[in-house]
Amino acid sequence: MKQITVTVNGQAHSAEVEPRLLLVHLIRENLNMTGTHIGCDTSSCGACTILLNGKSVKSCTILAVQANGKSISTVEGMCAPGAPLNNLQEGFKENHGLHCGFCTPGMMMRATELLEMNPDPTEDEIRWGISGNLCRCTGYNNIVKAIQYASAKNRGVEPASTEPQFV
Amino acid sequence: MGHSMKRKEDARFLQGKGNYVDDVKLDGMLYMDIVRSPYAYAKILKIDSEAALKVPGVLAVITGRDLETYGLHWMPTLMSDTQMVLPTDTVMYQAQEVAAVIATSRYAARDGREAVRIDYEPMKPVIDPFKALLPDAPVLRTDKPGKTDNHIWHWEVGDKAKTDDVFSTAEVVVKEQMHIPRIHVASIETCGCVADYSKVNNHLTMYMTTQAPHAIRTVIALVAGHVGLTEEKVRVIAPDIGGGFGGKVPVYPGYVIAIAASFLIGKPVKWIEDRSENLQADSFARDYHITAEMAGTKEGKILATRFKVLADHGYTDASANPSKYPTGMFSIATGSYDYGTTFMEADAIYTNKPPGGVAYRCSFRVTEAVHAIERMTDRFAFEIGKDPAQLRFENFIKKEDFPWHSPTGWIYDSGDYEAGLRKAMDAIDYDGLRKEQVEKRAKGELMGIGISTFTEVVGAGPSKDFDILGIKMFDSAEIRVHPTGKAIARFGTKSQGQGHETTYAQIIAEELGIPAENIQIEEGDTDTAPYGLGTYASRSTPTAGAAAAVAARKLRDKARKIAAYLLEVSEDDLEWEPGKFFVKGAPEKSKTIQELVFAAYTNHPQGMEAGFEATHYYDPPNLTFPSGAYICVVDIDKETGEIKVRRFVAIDDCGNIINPMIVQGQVHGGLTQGIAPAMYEALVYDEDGNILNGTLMDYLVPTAVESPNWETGHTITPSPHHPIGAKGVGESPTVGAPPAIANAIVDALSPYGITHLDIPITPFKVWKALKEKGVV
Amino acid sequence: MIAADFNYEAPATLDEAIALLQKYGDEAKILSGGHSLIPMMKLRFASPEHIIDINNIPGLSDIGIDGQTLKIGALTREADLEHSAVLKEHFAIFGDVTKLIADPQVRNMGTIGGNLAHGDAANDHPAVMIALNATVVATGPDGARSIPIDEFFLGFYMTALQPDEILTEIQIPMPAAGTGSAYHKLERKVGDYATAGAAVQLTLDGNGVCTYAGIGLTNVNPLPLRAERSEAALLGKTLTDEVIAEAAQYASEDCSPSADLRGDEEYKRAMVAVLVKRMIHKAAGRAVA
Amino acid sequence: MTTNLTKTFEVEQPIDLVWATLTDPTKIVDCVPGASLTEQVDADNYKGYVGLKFGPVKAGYDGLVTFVQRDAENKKMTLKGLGLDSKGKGSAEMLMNATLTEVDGKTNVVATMDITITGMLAQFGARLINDVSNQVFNQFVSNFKEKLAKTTDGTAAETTAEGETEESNSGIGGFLKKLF
Repeated sequence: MKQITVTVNGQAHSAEVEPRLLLVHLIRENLNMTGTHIGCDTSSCGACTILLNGKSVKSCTILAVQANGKSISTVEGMCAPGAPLNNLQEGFKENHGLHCGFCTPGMMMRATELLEMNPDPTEDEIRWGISGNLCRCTGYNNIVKAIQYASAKNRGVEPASTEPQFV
Repeated sequence: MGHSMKRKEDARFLQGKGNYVDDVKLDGMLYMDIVRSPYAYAKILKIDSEAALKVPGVLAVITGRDLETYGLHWMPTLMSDTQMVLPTDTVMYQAQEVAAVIATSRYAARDGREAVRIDYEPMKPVIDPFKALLPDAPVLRTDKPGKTDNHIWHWEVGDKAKTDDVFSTAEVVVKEQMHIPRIHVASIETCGCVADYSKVNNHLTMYMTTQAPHAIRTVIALVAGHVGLTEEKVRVIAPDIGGGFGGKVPVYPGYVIAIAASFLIGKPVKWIEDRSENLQADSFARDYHITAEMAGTKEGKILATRFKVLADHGYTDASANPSKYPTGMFSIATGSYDYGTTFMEADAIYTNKPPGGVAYRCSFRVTEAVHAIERMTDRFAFEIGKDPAQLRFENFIKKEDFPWHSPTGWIYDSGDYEAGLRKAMDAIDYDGLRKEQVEKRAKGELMGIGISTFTEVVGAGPSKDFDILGIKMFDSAEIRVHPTGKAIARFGTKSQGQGHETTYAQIIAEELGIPAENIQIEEGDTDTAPYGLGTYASRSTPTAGAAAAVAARKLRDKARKIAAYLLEVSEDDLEWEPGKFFVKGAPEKSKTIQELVFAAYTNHPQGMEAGFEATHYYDPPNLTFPSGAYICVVDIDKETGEIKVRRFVAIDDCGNIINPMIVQGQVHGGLTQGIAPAMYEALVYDEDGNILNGTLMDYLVPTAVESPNWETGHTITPSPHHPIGAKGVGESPTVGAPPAIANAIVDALSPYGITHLDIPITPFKVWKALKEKGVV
Repeated sequence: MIAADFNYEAPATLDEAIALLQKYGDEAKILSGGHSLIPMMKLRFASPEHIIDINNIPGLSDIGIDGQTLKIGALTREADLEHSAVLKEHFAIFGDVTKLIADPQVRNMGTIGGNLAHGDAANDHPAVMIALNATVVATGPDGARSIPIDEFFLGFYMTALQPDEILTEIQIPMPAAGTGSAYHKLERKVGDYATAGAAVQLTLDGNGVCTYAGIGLTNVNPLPLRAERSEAALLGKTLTDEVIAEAAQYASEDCSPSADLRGDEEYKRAMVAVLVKRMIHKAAGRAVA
Repeated sequence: MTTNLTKTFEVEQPIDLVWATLTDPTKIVDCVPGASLTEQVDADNYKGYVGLKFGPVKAGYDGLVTFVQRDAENKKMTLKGLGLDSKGKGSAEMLMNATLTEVDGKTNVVATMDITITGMLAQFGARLINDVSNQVFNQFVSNFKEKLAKTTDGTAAETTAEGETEESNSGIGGFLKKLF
């Protein structure tokens, strides 16, 4: 067993863990934050994406011990309970960027870093930027719109209409 | 209606507060992991649990022999076949459940799984369904007394003699052999459950990823009633579901084993599949081998169609179809056209592959039917040198011919196919594309345009024809309006992302005038919700949505009586506008719905029952028949075979639209699940029954990069029989998109004499076809 | 999916790490990015007894130019290669290759050293390193030694690294003026292993004559393959379509691809020819740009 | 899944020596990376174990090797090997046909192998089977030549199956090798 300390959404947690404990299990089972999900075993789906020292990573393919001394952000930290949604969360809601909601936390954590690295991405950059996150419900159109919405709001620009556009 | 209300359910999902089954954590909960067969067909010689039981934390190893003691080792499938829960003698497919390890933690269970030693005697499996029918093929289902072959059933419909006659004399006959391959829904959440049996109360609470909680409760009672789990002792709770698409309709062995384990041990038992188990053992979709033929005139009048299907069902028929429809709605295969006579037949076959035959975001086998007819329509157009759009216009069922009686017995409720195709062609500039194509072809470049003008058949279904395990396919809504005018409504369906919490609230709001924000929607708890058959096959809006409207109308009728009483006028003198009744000619004399509801609890007429609640079980008079006109443009890299979907326009007609935002979202998602089987996904087995792509590294679920920017629109042809004129839409795009894409690709390759490619059409397949024609 | 139990060590220095490797020998595995190793462990294909996590060792993730040599620390993340200004200026090929490796999250973890040390011809960097004529630096108990890339890959998951050595640095000769490089792979979808991949670096003199050619191939051979005959076909020539076609043809003949779900051998050979041709054009374009 | 390999190679030694070595399981076993014999069942059947390690991956197979045909006159042999993963995750089968011909005092060997993998490795490792089989076979050939060279040098160490290590660092892929 190894003693580790991680800071999750600003709060320090210590735990004694088996070296093989996956970071996603530390977050979900030991710390009871179940917003981070598991969708595959092979780091293919991105449902478990969190930020580790600000970088989006797949927590199903990282050992909890590897996060020792590091800071972690999860979906639970995007806005305080009862506080307004942040721009990304709002973008997903306003643009119908989620259906079943299972991939959404990972998708938003990935988009958080994407917008940090590239505040005004093109559609193509967004699509490549979320290519490590699978969504089975939405067809991605509205996820792209949601990220564009957040990008605009982050930059103080009026986002495009959130009404569905039809041909 | 028609308002893109933002979704009520989003807040919790966006803040990580969704409650999926793996989020359920109960005191004393144990964990289950499953040992699976490495062989597709083998005798079990010995299961040695000794080492596993020595793993710290492992409490039990459950085998088929253990379940046999309780008569729990077999269970019925939805098609009244039988399926092993755990085998006692023989494994029938790779990744089949062989034993279960129960432990105090997920990690210990997994270690236990590794430590179970099983000796097998492998046998040569039957993988190819055509070979399964050969006289020398081993008979797989030796558990069935008297079974002498691997044939499951034969089905046919139509007029064989007349059809054969037309074919024998027709000017033009085209024929293709096509395979609609085995695919997997691969919802991002896998399947799982927490079985919580209380010995004290003799009561089971089953948290599980199910699209049909009530039906599951009944199935559990059928399987385990004899050990005391009769239906009143069982509560099924479907929490939030991370995508279903049909894969969460069946009862999988893992659920039953978890129940058995909890029942025996008396503690909650959690079982969550990992992804490879999900892909390798859960129900597949499709796997139809279709011989399709079309006969007509040189001018392009289609006179007859003929389809022969070989359906590979794996080792048991565990399809999720209505009982009387072994091929589901495959007989919709005459499509949107007046194509004369038809004959269709199908034979289902056992092989050493996992069982299934569920949807993949489609109504019972409609995708197979639509693929066949839309591909063949293009095939015929190519044969006679006619534009495929023109051929469609000339053969469409006309708007004025509805209700239309199809040659296989369906009564299409409504449609305007010509309007849809015109709109799609205008949106994509069809004529301009054809001109561009001529120029590109002159330069040797490969560009293709594909059309699919499909008819879906959803909303099963009328009780005279539709049941599952004998239970009629109605669905239900119960509305309770509280004294303060706020409501809770419960349904027999179960959303897996379709937005029921919003759209059902909108329907009730529309009918009762209570703001949708004030209507709480609940589904998934069999103790509280009225009985219903669940959410799949695009049936929720056609059935439960209708039930909501009818239940709300019952309440409106009650409100009218109360209003008449309070306003001291006759009911006939009252007029309704959303939210209030007023006296005809005196609009200032009115009562709001909130006032009327309050009165129902505080001041209702003598002799009237107090309260403001209604329940309705809606038995649809007919199915609904949504349709769509899709056009796809592809560019193909001749050297590599790579396919780029340049544009895709989808015009859907799902009748009246409750929430355009949600409908569009459903269409987007369905289209990506349409491009998926068209170009990427298929479960591949080798001749020994090894699955060759049992992880998401090799089972190619499209990302945002593969998925193009979808362009969508709609025409509206209301259903004449549905209370609010809606039809259902969630699956149309998955049904309609694959043939549009396949038609576009084949169109691009058609100058070289290529007339058909099976999906998924990969760069390799394209290149190979070009190579065979000497093009590369 | 859960790995078997193991002992975990996270040394803070290279010396400590090497000492641990000496102590545990063949039963130890090095963890850098972990995105090949951990999935194998979760699937229980691999069950190493000891994991030596080298991520806490400082000084192994720098990118810099030292005289005529580009030096990349073995722990440099793919994402850092992707965004490195130095690489963008001199080696466009890194922009090509990193975009095609797995996905953004994996690139935040995956390291160039791990990508090479895994010894998998399906990985993308081996071909790039061949094209760039890189040298791999391995550090062991006796200090550092240089291994030319052509001597580094020995077999499937087998490299010239000894059990007590750690890959610490990659050294790449700085390109002469008139050099361009390019990489592309065909993939079934984003992040997939290559159906086939080709890495090309070319130097063209003032007359357009090729004075350096490096060509590496991905996932079409048991080992990462240098297309030697293709290189030779370009050297000393101006790159006419005929010359390029000849080079492409040699590459397709000299590789030895295996059939799989991505395609059969014939297809892969044909794709090698197409990719080599296209990457020669692209690298040549960049060389004169 | 099945992989078919055909290999032709030349050995510097006379055909009778090559034949004698190739058809003697106790001699051939140490040319197979990671292989050992554990039991002789009868003249044609042998039990053995093959332990393989490639990179981080280890696999062990318990196998039965059967000489289906040893036609000394025509110098043709057929060998069948069946191996079971020692952790119960699958099996491997190989059928090898070898034909020896004499060319100028040297020996030409043509061998074909059908290797069939079932279970977890076929599911997850399909990508490697062919490459790995090839690699292992090449290794075998090289070991075999080396052994024969030593034999004729008179420097060959007496090899016994029991003395061999259970694992090889060099071999990979596995299952196939047990057949020798």
